[in-house]
Amino acid sequence: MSYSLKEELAKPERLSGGHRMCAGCGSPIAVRTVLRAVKPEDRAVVCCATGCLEVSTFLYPYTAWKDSFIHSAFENAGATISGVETAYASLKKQGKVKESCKFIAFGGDGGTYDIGFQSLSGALERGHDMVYVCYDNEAYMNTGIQRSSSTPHFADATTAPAGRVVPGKTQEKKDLTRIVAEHHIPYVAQTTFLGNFRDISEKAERAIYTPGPAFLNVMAPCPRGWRYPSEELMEITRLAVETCVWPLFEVIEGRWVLNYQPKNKLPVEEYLKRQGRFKHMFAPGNEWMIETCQKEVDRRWERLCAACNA
Amino acid sequence: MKEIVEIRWHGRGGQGAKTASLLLADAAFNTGRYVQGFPEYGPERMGAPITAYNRISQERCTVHSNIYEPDYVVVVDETLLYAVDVTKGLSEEGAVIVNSDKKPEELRGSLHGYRGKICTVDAGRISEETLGKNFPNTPMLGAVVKVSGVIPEENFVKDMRQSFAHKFATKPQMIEGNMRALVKAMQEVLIG
Amino acid sequence: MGIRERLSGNEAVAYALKQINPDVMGAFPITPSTEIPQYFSQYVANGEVDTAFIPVESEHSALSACIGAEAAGARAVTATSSCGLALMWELLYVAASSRLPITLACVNRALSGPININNDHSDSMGARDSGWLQLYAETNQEAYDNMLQAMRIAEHPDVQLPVMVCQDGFITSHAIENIELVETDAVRAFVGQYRPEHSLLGPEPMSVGPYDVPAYYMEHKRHQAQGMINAKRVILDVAREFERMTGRGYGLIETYRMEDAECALVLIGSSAGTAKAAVERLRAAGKRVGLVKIRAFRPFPAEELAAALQNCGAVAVMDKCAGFSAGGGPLFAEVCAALYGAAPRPLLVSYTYGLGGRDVTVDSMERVFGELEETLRSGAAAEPCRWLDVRG
Amino acid sequence: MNSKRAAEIREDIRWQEITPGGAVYEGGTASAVKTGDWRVMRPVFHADRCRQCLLCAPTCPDMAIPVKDGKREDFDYFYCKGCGICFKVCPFQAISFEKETHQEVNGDGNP
Repeated sequence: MSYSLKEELAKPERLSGGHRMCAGCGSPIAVRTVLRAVKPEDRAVVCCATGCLEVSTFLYPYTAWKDSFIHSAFENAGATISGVETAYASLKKQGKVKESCKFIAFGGDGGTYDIGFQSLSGALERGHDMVYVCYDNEAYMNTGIQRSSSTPHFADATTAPAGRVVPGKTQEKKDLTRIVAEHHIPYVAQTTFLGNFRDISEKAERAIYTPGPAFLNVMAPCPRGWRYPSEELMEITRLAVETCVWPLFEVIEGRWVLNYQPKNKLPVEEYLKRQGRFKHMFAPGNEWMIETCQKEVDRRWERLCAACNA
Repeated sequence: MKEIVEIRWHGRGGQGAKTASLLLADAAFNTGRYVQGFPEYGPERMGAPITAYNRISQERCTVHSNIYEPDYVVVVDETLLYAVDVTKGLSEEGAVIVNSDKKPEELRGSLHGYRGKICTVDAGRISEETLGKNFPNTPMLGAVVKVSGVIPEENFVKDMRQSFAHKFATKPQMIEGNMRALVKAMQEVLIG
Repeated sequence: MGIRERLSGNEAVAYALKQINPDVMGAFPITPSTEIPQYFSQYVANGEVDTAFIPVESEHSALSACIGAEAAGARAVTATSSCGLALMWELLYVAASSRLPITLACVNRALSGPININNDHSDSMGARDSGWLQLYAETNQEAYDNMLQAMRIAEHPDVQLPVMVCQDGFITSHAIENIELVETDAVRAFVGQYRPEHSLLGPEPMSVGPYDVPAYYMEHKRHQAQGMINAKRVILDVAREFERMTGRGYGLIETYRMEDAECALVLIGSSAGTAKAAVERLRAAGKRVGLVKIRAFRPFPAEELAAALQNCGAVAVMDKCAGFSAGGGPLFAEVCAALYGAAPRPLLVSYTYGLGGRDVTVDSMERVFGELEETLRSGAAAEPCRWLDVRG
Repeated sequence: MNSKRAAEIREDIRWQEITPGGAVYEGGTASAVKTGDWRVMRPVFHADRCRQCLLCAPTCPDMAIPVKDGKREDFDYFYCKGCGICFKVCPFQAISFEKETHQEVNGDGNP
């Protein structure tokens, strides 16, 4: 299967313009890319956890979703989509529904790593035929950049502010992709936006067309919360990958695969220095923060390489 | 028979006193009565004393409270006599029926001055002899029906055969064993 | 045509659900409602229903899954009690305001704390204004009959609201009593299939659960309020049809010996039966007493209650739920409001009773009537908010 | 049940007419919403320099770079919020990023 961006872009767009996400937001890029992977002959039913994406894409009576869509609450996208998927299975078996449908849930890191984690874990364990996509922007952006368990170590967030005594978030980022992989579901992948979008597009297609539950963790930068000029999004994601802060990998039926190994692994400060949320780490005397950060990135990278035999 | 008969069961969690009360409700229902069978619930586990109740009546009984002045008390485990005031509120016109190998009068001293009828049935032995295991429920059920007359005996025996046949459809050897246990208890219960 | 049986309240509800054959059930165990999904999953395991059962990891997810399923055009059901209902809290509002007619078998249990597994109404009473219809049962029979009627009411296009079918934990849920069942074919013909005009899986895409700006929010709420108002008529229409099928009649309330009653009780659930026994005893002694049992608490039958009570001298409103308003329980407040415009109107006394499984006896009910008589004689309720059978 | 189309739902709608629960019975109704007036910066497409590598198109959060028959067309300014991501990814300087004047209405139409 050869990838072609041209063919990719010929597929129908399933998210419409007119949504009210911030200029330069990463999450609608994730959404439109994932949804393009649904074959034109299939229908999608989308579910959103409460968050930026939800409140900005379905503001009564304006829905940006061209497919059926449901939002019910912040913490229950996993359970809600599992109800829809089960209804489909039941109605299909009874001959009451004819179409072929794909079920895709989107949640931010708040709705996925934190408050929605139980609901997600339950849905994965039960084995519903669905894809859960986390658009990870590493804080509660909808309510104003509060820290989440996905917020990186030392990042400045409004409930973990960098102050005279406390250096921003004092804990490490939760490794959700790995935790999800330990559910032993058929397909798990970590991805983001790069170059011609091959990585994310192929993973989305694989996730959607693998029977059973699949999980995609997509780094989706937030210019407002990360404090970088909005036009730099693609540079931020590239640096996240080149520094191994956000490695690209997938777990296919339990087999760990590393999708990209930088020829020249960049130091973390290349990634950190582009973003205002890490600014205090570069103040004189705070070098230890960058060292700590580098150490943890290296540790996780080595562990990942070992899992992938890379 | 009185218009309404109220029965209180004492057993231990896991011994099947609740099941026995439900079986009695079933049997009474099958003879056309209005029945209630309900346990008193708490967080207790195996071995703790538990209570279950029956109301058996000619007319629908609307009361949904526990039974404080029963006509009959059934004690599925003799050791409860020393832990629970089993005859509390028991009508002296009625009877207490205890699973015991003793003679009724031997138990009177342990019953807090109860002056009504005391009945004993060695349900454990009967069960061992007929079922090869200690399942006192069926013999206790036979004894209660015999002593209380709450269901006509003949209907009861016929009905229980059907009910066992249904329940043990896949284990037919259990049907005869249970029937023997039932009848033996009805014959052997000592009414003091 | 009825089938004579003896079943516990939980068995009766599970059996009703089996006969209805819903599309999806999502449920999580909690005492005392646990038996319902237990019996039901056995039906699923035996292939006796078409229902897809979702063994969720919490009550929160149970209702979330039902919301997803119902929006997808499936008939979705769940069952819960107490803390389980409390965990569903947010989603109760979501289900109602999204106009998803989900059915919830609520087996009433005290809501912590301290933790207690026995009956009172504090769980569903707390959810009284979440926008769900609430039907309460005195007996296993009523729990069964209410379940058969619930979906017809909830799914009616003029209503479109979820419904709680409530019964008293252990008291009816675990007690075997006689019951008359309806044949399954008749049940299915009566309840019918769920065919919503729009659904996530319908021919057109549908979006559910918007962000609603101030320009529209109140109109949506007003529309929702109308569903509850319309439900009164629909409940009665469905009850009439049900009576034609079974001979068993239902209203929003049930009046018992109220024709000339001077003193009356207003109450909900299984203790109505116990109170009826007290009424009979007192009537035999020449007392003019009666009671009003509330079947539909949501919508609240205010006019019907006013009509039933206005000629009484004194009325005890019995709350099986401690309302911490410092002024009696929720039922008391609503009965007061219902009678505000009535002239003449009775003296009203609030009783909080039966909390956390405190047994309710015929004697206790007689005592309440005795106190009402005293109130009537003195012409005033000395102490309007009383607690029944509490040591002190 | 009211099955009004989104176009019929305006801020003067009466409660009797509104769709129950805020459901919307069609897809993509947000396409009627103009977000182009959010722009303070404006990407400008220089077709002469464009080699149709298409790298800009998937990066747009607002679906404002239409691709037809494998070729990108001019920006859809009805939606473009002026984030500049496309400008940064273009390897051929075929997109410039300029101060928005909002004087031109050119292209501001509902597609």
